[in-house]
Order: sequence, then structure tokens, then C-alpha cells
Amino acid sequence: MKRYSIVLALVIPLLVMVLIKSFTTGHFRSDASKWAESSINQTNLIMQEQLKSLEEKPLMVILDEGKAIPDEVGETVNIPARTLLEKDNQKKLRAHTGSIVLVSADPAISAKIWMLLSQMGYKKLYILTDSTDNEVLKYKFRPDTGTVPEL
Amino acid sequence: MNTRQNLSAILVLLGIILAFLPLSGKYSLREKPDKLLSEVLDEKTCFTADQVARFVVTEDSTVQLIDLRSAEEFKRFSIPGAINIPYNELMALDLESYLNRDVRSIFYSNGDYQSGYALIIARGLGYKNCFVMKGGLNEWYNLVMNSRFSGETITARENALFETRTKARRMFTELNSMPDSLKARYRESKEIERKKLDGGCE
Amino acid sequence: MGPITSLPGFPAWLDLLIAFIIGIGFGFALEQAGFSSSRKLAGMFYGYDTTVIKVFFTAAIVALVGSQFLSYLGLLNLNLVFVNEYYVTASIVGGVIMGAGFIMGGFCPGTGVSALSIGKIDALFYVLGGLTGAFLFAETYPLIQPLANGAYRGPVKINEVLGLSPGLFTLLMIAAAVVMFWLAELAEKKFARPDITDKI
Amino acid sequence: MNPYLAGTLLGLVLLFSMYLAGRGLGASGGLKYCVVSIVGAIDKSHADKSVYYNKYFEDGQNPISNWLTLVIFGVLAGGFISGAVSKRLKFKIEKSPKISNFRRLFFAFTGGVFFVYGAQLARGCTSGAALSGMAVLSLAGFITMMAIFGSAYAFAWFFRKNWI
Repeated sequence: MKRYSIVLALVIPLLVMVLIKSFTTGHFRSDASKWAESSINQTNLIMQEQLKSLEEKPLMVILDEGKAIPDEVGETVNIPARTLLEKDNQKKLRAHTGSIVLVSADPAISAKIWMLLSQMGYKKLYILTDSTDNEVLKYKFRPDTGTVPEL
Repeated sequence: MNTRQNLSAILVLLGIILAFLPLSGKYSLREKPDKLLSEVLDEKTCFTADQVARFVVTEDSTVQLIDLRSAEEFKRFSIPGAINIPYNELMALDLESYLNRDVRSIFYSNGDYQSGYALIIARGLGYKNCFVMKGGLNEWYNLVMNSRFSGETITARENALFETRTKARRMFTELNSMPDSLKARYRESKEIERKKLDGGCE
Repeated sequence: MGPITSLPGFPAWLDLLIAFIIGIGFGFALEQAGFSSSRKLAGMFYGYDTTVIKVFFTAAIVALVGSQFLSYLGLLNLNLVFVNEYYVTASIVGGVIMGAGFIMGGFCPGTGVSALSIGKIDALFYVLGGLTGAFLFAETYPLIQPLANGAYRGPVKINEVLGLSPGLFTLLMIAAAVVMFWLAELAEKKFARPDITDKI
Repeated sequence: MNPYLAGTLLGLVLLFSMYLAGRGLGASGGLKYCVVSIVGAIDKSHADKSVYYNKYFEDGQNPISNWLTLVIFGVLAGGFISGAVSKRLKFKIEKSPKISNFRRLFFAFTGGVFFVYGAQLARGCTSGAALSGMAVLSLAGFITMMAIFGSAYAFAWFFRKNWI
């Protein structure tokens, strides 16, 4: 044993640190772009009527405080965004095996939460949206051809 | 055991550990999730369209607008001073040159989704100087471009706000009405020089 | 999260101070390795002293393994560490010229400067020659420019070329080095010249 | 010092350099910056005209206050400290007893010319390109390393008298 003491003294602490790092849950997964993929092609957005077409009943997560619950399509829980990462809430989310649908009146909140949870390794995660054109400009730019500015 | 055998044993064991680790060059978020969550839910990470209009009007050099829309949309029109990083290219880029700066970076898209995603990515990577424009260009249009004064009396505050909006609207319209060649030249002048990693013997 | 100096607002003077301190460590390690002796360095190519290969590969592997662990533990962002750019012809031709210089002079620039610091007069001449070489390069640069800048491949990583993960490649490199160390010690026994190496 | 321990020490220095500054070690670059600043001091107009030198004077800074130059000054200091610790400080010409001092100094000088010329071409020497390059798995580092050692082995026979 003594012959290998230097070897073990160096390797074991490093191995332990690596193992701790690998098995700590509640941190972000590696390769951010992989987990963000469905936000690029917008398949992470889902509309009310599409909910029924999901294979399993989704877990609806209401992110706003004291918000009314929408039509019963699945199990509904109210988890205010601020408390999302508390242990009990994470347990609830991890325990659910099917899809999870984020609901909030503020699209900015659901977007941030979606990316946060995705990066933590949640799959089948959706944002409930009333229209898919949140990222479409509702106005039209009218150029003013009368003036030519100086540059 | 002599030094060589010790060293060999240590290196081989460490090498075996490394061979099992996923060490892709791709980046992942480093911030602690709970810290990041409370950070991004804070109102301080949001600027209203009116605040952005004021930055534009005063040509504030401590602010960098980042347009997340596609290159075509950006080519058609954009907020004066903005640079374009299409959201679908965001994660393929080396963000260091764009975000590791003393100026505040403000993301905007048409709505709230893409800027929200980008904020998580940027702040999660540790770039603290990143913000969003709430409501995106839709809100910008709603507040700034279509602002109209109605009523009888006006307070000094309202007047200042109204003037800023009018000025921002004029700048926006003037810039985006320019012929494409001039527009391209203007945008080139705004481009950020890509940082080159320092090193080697040069 | 390293590299520390790429953090925003890092003062330039501290960057230069770090350079100086790293230089001290560099010089100290080279001298302690015995690299201030040209005959020891040259011994590498005649088999009587293989210190060069031992120090060189140990150092490269320690840094490689260390940086990968730091990266995995989230302490170092390897995307921000400089990766040498690959100019195919320049690397090969330059390497061949360097090899010739190595066997003639018995030093490489780092070891030459470190040997100069302990009073080796041949190292002084070597460093003066080095300054002349840099001057000649600058003056002949217009002629040699196409060779120097040709066949640019960018900062390519060897494991990507081979399609291996960085960790696996590191393991293979370690295995190769371990075998090499063992062979080096056999060679040292075979071509032993204690009269040269023991003096150091 | 035991070569493996010395190698580990050198590796840790390199690792610190990567961690602190995001770059490897380098020696030939420092010599170049010395030359550049000497040329700039002697004949500024020549330096401004040359395609090679002018890039170093663009920002109006003295090329001597450069990362790589300070590394070289550090190497001088570090080597001296180590020599003092191990009691190796001594003026001498190290050579094979079979050759003259002149021959040794001549080859040392020529070797220096060749080495740094090659290092400029390959953008780094044994430390800047080969050692630091290998530590970041750079293909250029491995190629340069093989070229240096391969060529030194190939030429070793011609210069054997200098060393053995």
C-alpha cells in the first residue's frame, strides 16, 4: 500500500472531485446548444388546441402567482417562477414523466423558464402560447422616402 | 517504485478518467441555476422600449443593442445602432467578442421569446452585462413608432417622454429609409471587431 | 472561471506582471531540468541523455491533463485558450530549420536564455545568433511571405482531425509517452556517457 | 532535479499560464520583440516602411512592453535563481573536449540564427509551438514537434563531433 501512496494521494482526490461534479444534480448540462435546439425551430411552442394531441396528459405548470387555471387538459400545478427551483417543486417536476407545459401571461417569463429548465436537462418541455406569432412583427415599417439623411 | 513508474501510473489513471469524461469543446452554462433564476426575474435585467428610445436618441455609448431577428429582417430595418446576431446562430458563435465588454448589451427580437432565451444563455455563461428590451419590436412600435399625443394638458414629464419618442421615431425612420448601400455602410461602422485570442509566439 | 486575464476590466500592468512571474517559473523549471547544458540537450539525439524527451512530454501531458480537469470542473474555459494556428508548409519547413539549428547550437530559444542567465558563454552567442535570426527573418519577410502564410488551416485540434474525444486522445498520448519513457531509460543504459551527464 | 519532477514543474507552469492568461509559454517571440524594438530605436523610418515591422508600431506602444518580452526577462531571472539555488552560476563555455572554443561559439551562433529563423516561420519554437501546442492538442504543435525532432535526428550524424 505504501508503495502506491503518492499515486493514490493524487488520483483519488481528483476522481472524487470529478465524481461529485458528475453526480450533482441541479446544475446545467453540457452542450448548451443541444438543449436549446427546439427553441430555434420553435417546436417548443404549443397552442391550447394542440395540447390534446400530446401522447400523454401533460403537466401544466402555472408560473404566475395566484393565476386561474385554464381548461382541464391535464394535471395542473401552480409554481410561481420565483420558487421554481425549490426542492419540493423540482421533485414534482422530475417526478412527472410526460410533457410539461409552462403557462404564464408574460411570454418573457415562460421563455426564460423554458430555457433555464431545458439547460438543466428537461425534455418534452413546452410553452403554452395563445398565438404562434409572438415573434412576428404585427406592424409594418413604412419607409419615409421624402428625406435623405446626411451621414 | 521509482519516479518514472509513479508518474506513469498517475498519468495513466488520470488519462483513463479523462477518456470517460464528455469534454466537448461546446460550451455549457456555468452559473448556478438558482442564482441565475433570481437574476433574470429581476426587473433590472429589462429595459422598456422608452428607455431604449432614450439610449438611441442620446446615442449612449455605454449600450449595445443586439438584434436577434434573422438577417433578412435586420436588413430591412432595425433600431439605430443595433448589431445583428440571428438567434439561430447565437450558440454557434464565439460570444466572447460580443458580450465580454464594458458596455451593456441589450437583446431584442420581435417578441419576448427569443430575447428571453438569449438572456438565459448569455447570463448563464457568465456575461453579467446583458439585458433585454421588454416586448421587443412589437412594443417598440406600439410605444415609440405609433405614439400620438392626445389630451388637453401636458406635464413636463410627459412632454420629455413624448419628445424622446418622436426623436427616436424620426431617427428610426430616417435610418431605415436610406438606400440599401448607405444602410449597409452605416451597419458596417457599427460592427464589433472580433477579438482574436492572444497567444503563441507572434 | 479562467483564463483570469480575459475577465472584463483586467488591468494591463497586472497582465504583464503575470507574464514576468510565469517567465520566472519557466526559467526556473528549465534550469532545474538541466536544460542549461547544451551537451545534455544534444544528448537526446545520440541517446546518451534523454532528459529532453522526459521533461518535454511530461510537461506537455501534465498541462494537457490539468487543463482538461480544470475545464471539466468548470474552472477554465478552454474555448478561450489560444490554440496554435496551422500553416502546413510553414510548420514543417520551420520545424526542419529549427531541428538543424537545435543540433548545431544545442539550445532552443527558451533553454538558451535560461543558460545565459547562469553564465554560459556559448548561450550568449546562441541568443545573439537568435536575435540575428529574428532580424534576418524580418528583412527577408517579403520574400518568404507566401511560404509563411500559405496553406492556412486555422486552429485545428489533432483529436478532431482523428475523430477522437479529447480525453481519449489524451489517454493514447499518455500511453505512448509511458512507452517512450521506458525506451528512453533503456537507451540511456545502452549509450551511457556518464562523463558528460554526471557533471551537470 | 529528477527529469520527471522537473517536467511536472514545467507542466504546472504551463498550466498556470493557460489558466491565468489563456496562452502557452513562448521564448522565440520575446527575442523577436527585442529585435523589433531595437530596429525601431535605431531606424524608425525603416521600421515604418517594412511590411514586417510596421504592424508592431501601429498602436504607438513600445514593442518591448509585450507579454512575450516579459516572459523572456522572467526566464532570465528564473534561470538565475535556479542556478543560484543549485550552485551552478559560473562563466564557462560548454563543449565537447575535442573541439575548439571558436568552433563551439561559431556553431552556437549559427544554431541560434537557424533556430529563431525557423521559429519565426513556424510561429513558435519548441516551447511556443511544440510544447504549448501539444498541451492544447493543436495539430500545428504536433507537426512542429515532429518536424523539429525528426530533423534534429536526421542532422545529428553530421554534427556528432560537436557533442560526443
